Amino acid sequence: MIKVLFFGPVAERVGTNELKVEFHAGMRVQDLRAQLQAQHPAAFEIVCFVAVNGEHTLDMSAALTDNSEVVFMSKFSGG
Amino acid sequence: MIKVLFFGPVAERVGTNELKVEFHAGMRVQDLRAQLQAQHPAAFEIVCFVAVNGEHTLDMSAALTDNSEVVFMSKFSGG
Amino acid sequence: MADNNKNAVRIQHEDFSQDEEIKALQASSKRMGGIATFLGCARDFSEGRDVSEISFDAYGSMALSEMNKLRAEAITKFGLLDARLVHRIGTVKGGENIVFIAAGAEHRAPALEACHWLIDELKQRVPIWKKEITPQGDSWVTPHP
Amino acid sequence: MADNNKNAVRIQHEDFSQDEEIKALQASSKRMGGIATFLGCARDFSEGRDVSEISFDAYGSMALSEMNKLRAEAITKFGLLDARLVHRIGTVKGGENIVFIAAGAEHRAPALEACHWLIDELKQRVPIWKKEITPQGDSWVTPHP
Repeated sequence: MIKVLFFGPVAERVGTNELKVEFHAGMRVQDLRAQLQAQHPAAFEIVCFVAVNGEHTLDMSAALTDNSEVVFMSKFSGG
Repeated sequence: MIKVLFFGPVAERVGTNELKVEFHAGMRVQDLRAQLQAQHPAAFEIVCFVAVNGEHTLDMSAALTDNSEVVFMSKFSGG
Repeated sequence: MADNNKNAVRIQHEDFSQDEEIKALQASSKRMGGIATFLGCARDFSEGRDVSEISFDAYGSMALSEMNKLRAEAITKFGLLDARLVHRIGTVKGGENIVFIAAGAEHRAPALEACHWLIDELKQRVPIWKKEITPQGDSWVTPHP
Repeated sequence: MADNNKNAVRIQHEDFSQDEEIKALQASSKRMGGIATFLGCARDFSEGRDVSEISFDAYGSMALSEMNKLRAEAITKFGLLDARLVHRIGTVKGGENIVFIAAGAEHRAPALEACHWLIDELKQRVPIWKKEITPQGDSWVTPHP
């Protein structure tokens, strides 16, 4: 399973803070993103950043491992 | 009379915080400076700024008026 | 020395005292001649609307780890003696404190530059989101580019 | 509004509280989103020597008038909501506070820039002199260019 988290405005548009997605061998960040984007298009309009296991990730073709924590995030507005 | 004040390292080199100097008609800042510099050469080595009546003055040829307060100052080191 | 202080980076609901933060910063070195701070606070008025309070959501574990990285980077990059970063989450009323940055160095220039860099980077890198609660309704803040 | 506060610029022997200064600054406007401060403190160690305390001499009337001018200039130049400047004189021990600058604005950039400008200008323009008292003797500080 991949644990997917949402925060702030993205969570509001998805309607939840957390989803579980079935892991499959060879799954890449972009595969997960495409699958979720199809289900929650309005939320993904504002997604700018992805974190995998708590680290900023720019490489959308990076392979995921089972039990990863992936977060799709809109622009930050802290401070 | 012109009231002449000294502070910090200049006062230490002059040996006092205050001197009175006789005013004479037409007296300019540079006249006062030359007179005091002759008496206190070590102090004037470190003088960088002059204030007349509490304002920075760059014009050494400015005329003084009687009862002015003139301060010969070394570089500031506050803050 | 600068790494002994486990409370130098925090995300918390409670308010904080600047005097206490500064005292803790100063305790890290006797050579500290300049301390620059930035305090971000909740305004009562933003983009032409009254704002009664602000609520924060955060990806807490990553936010804390990014703030720790920022502190370490700033210490190295600017040669600081120490730095502290505190961010509040939960709900903050108008006029209240949100974020506090303090940078201490032997001289003033690195402290001032590091403080400016830290708040700019924090806003870019730390996963925290702000929602303004107004009499007309709530809205997530869209940061200016 | 910003000029109502008669205590915003001070030269004093006593120490000050940053929390109180910040609270006074914040009281001047509900629109203040960013507050930048600079605190200069006495180091125990300077130019390779132990320093036990620092004593200050000041041309008090001119120093106060220059600090008031700096505050007014900064408010205009950077569009600040308010600013405060406090400088201690007399004798200050190692680790103690010397000077405090606070600049408040709607947003962070002008607050941070004004704070940096204010401490740089204060050092250039305000007639105050610092003497370091060390176990090896006293000496007036020669500022670096």
